[in-house]
Amino acid sequence: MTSVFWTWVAAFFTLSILSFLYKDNPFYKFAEHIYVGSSAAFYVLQLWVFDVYPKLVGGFQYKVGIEKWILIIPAFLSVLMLTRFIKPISWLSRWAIAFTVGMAAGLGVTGLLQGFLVPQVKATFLPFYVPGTSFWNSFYLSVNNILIVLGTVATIFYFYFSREHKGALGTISRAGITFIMIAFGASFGYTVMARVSLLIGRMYFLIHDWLHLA
Amino acid sequence: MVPLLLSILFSLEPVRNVRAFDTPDDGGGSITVTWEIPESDTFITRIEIFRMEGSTEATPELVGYFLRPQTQFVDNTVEDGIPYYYFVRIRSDSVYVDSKITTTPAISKAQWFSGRRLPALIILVLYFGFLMFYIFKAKTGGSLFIRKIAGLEAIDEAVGRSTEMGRPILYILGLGFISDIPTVASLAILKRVSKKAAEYEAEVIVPCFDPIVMVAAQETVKEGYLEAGRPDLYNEGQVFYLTSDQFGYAAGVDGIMLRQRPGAVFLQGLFFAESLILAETGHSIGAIQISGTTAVTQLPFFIAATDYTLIGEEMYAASAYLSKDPLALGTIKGEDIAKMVLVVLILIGTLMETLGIHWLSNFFALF
Amino acid sequence: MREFFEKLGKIDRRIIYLIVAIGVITPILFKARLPIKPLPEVRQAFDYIESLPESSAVLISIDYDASSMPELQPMLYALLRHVFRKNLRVIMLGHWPLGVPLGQIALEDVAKEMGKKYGVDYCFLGYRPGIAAVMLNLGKEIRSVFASDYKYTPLDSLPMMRNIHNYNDIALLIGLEAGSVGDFWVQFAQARFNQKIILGSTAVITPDIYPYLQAGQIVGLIGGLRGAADYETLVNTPGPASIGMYSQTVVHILVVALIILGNVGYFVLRRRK
Amino acid sequence: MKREIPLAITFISGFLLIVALFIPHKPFGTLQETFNDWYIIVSGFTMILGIDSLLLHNWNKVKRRKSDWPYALALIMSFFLTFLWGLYSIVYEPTHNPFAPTASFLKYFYKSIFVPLQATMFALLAFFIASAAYRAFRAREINSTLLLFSAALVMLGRVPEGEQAAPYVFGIIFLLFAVYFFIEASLLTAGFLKYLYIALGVLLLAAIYPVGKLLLAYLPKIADWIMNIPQLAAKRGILIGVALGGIAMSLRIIVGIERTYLK
Repeated sequence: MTSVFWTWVAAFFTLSILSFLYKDNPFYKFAEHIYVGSSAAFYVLQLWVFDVYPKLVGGFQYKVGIEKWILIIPAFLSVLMLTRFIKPISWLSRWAIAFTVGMAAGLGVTGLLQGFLVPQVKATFLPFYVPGTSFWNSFYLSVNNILIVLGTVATIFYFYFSREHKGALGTISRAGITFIMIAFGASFGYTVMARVSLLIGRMYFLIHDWLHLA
Repeated sequence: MVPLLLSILFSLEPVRNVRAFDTPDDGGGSITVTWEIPESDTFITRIEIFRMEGSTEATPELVGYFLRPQTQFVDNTVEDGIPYYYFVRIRSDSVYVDSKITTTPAISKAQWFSGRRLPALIILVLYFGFLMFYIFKAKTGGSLFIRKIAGLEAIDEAVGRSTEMGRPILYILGLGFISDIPTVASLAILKRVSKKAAEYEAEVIVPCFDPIVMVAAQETVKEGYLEAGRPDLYNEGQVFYLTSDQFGYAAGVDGIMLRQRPGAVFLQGLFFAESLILAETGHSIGAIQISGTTAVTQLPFFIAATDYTLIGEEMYAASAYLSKDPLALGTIKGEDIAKMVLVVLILIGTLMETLGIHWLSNFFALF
Repeated sequence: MREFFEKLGKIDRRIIYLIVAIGVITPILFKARLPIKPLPEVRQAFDYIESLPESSAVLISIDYDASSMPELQPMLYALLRHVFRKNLRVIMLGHWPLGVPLGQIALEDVAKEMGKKYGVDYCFLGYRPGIAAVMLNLGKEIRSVFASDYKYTPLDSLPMMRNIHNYNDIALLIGLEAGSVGDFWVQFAQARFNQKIILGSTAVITPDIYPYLQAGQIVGLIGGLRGAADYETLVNTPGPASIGMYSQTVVHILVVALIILGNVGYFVLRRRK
Repeated sequence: MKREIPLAITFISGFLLIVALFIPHKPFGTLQETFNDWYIIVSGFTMILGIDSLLLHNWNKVKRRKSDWPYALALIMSFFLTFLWGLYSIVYEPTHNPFAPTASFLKYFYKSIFVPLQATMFALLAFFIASAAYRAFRAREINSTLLLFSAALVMLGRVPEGEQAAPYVFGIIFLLFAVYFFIEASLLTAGFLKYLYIALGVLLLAAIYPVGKLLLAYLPKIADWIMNIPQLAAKRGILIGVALGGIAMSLRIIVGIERTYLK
């Protein structure tokens, strides 16, 4: 019995969200507000159970020496953040923001350097001639490599900012935008399947689990 | 006697060249052990690594094992400064043979510089050099050209049109945390938008996904209003937190779009699958939409559903472009020079690969 | 006539939504099915499970959550049906805490359907934090991370677990992946312990997993809803995925058709200007 | 002071993280993790500000009886009910964890309310992707035509039996283009452009059969090729730009050129 009740609850919320496609209506409004409110609470609980409790409370309990006492810094920064509740000293929260923004900058440099710049450049070092199983196979593989290198270079030039895109730069940056457009089309088409899968999942729930039609 | 006999039967030879040494480029507490497996050993079912602390006389302790042929083991259970000796045992079911014990002690210690990352350091120093050079050059005068970026030109127009229609402006910072650079870049654009809005006395609504981003956005909008000379118009309720659930946030923002009917919608920052939900709803209410993200997978959806899109790096160039700050523009020039260098590097690299010289690509692989 | 073409250029979005909805629902309602030719990597996975001797232990890891459910849940059902039909034993755990219960639902469902007994034919361990740590400890002694199952029953009280201690006692590991946990499985369980692995993945991350298949590091790969449909076909238990495949093809063709219609309208309109 | 201290904090924390990349020795080797832990702690406490903001925002709507205020009240109530339910699971249930598989919080709230809401919101994308494609994919000029073609090829190349449908779909597209070119040509006076259009139209008609054959035989391979060659090249170019721009942006933040929340 309870499982039937909860299936109906799930079906109600599914239909309420879908009704949004027609137009805004009380059902969608209700579902939306419930969703925002309950998910906010959900993430508060999740943050506490999986992050703050083990990292701060657990840290103070199990860590020793400097590793334990250094946790005073984030605790202090947290207090600074909460000074926003007290108007006259709320500017102190900027210190905490400053730390997080500094982290963004530091992680930005290290992450982009290690994760993107060097690997992507390295991956573009492709030979223009690839020996294959036959002449045409070799031709195909070689042309592919040449296309990747040229496409990458042309796309980089599209992002050249400090000069007007005229003349040679104009030509190559236009080639770049052509590559970008083909890529966007392909990437769009590639995603359709995954998105339709999600809808199939929901429809299957309604038809199979709720209405028992199929 | 029996094991010995069997070992002859299976011709189980001990592994050779067992070496143990401090793991390079690490923070200590680690020793790497390597060895070679003789080709005749085809019956190995298990490899065991034994360690002796202090001297070769100490009792051996099993520190690790493999169920398939491997030639390297990293022992992360050692303490710095203590000499260790190792030997490797290979087994074929119940039969086993031990290798010789390592002769030189392995002592773990932490390094002060990661040699592995030298190429990264060189690249970073060179790039920072370019950037700093152009910053100083900008300081000593000389104007810098920057090509037109349509999406940024449209910002003032969008704010103006929205004000004319008597509608608010909706600014969406995406799902990024403040530790993501695209979010910080988006805040720079938000500052410009809120300054313009304050000049026109229009309302800016900023629903947030992350509480720290919310706090930073509140400060940014306040600063924008202050720069426009209208701090009186700012009210903290304009910038508020919704929820940290991806689709809960999308549902909430959709609701705001439908009910407050903004005339201009900005989608700037880090976006994931919700990008199209937001952009399509924004389109359905007839708002002018200016989007921008560095998330390559979401760019096609923004291109399809919004009026203007800042593609990748254009978003980072936005703050320099909008503020016309010569120092910031200097870094844009530095970026462009770095691009030229990279293109030349890529062409040299491909040429070398074509000729079968792998030196450059190995250098880049050092990470 | 001209008006008609112009309308083609600006069909109301609600009509498009309706077309998509009909395209998805009709095949589901009529249980329409396309003849599916399973991809070789999916057949490889199927054949491997077929080859396992009766009552071998299979470890299934739930590394996804609700948002990837439509793709991975049908896969899990098909795999469980196959595994139980072969009288293999299932141990389930997971690395995405919020997805683990979804795995449990499927496990209980299929077990009930096939008349399997908890503790004898299958057991559910749940979630423990620390991805690499859990995987490495499974190589030594499963009890060092999971002293008990999700109901706090000690593992030794479960008949099927008595002789299972580490990867040596597990014939196959099946990881259902929506993120990077699959990389960890390959890195730790396969590279270090030579564990045989089959990965099932969402369409989005499948391209990242292909190299493992090519390198022979995994013995099978089931990618996206398509892979799930293939597996359902192989196991001969048509479910949401095979039914969904029809909807997929219909919707893809509908979208392309809509694009064509839009362009016809657009060109007629442009001609007039 | 109000400005210098935050700038100094940003500089120090950013600079330390960069330096730490090259120093494995303690405490630098683990600095990134340490900072991440700190960040999580700070963000946990900032959540209090977030929740305060959310509840206050909606409570004001209720208090002032703004339109839709009952929904705002529902939001506030759903927040507290969910929160209390979770607390109940923490305090009274044997696992003391609302996210344990046996917790009632997870069994009922998560499975029957949260998941359907999340999954349905996500599923809306199937509709939006169709409407966006219909509206935006117009063959305005050469680049948008290429975008359209690559999208259509990849879309059909990814589904079973897609290669069966593709020859017809592309046949119709080619036919339409040919008709378009002929109409254009008929409206032009004799000249180079007129003959060019006619030639293009004829070419397209002639291409229908061979292209159809090609698609029937190779469509999934063609779709893969588009993904692996041109798509990859452009993606890589964009990513290199993003990396350069992001590093430059980070440097601007560290040296204090970029200060969004400060004057």
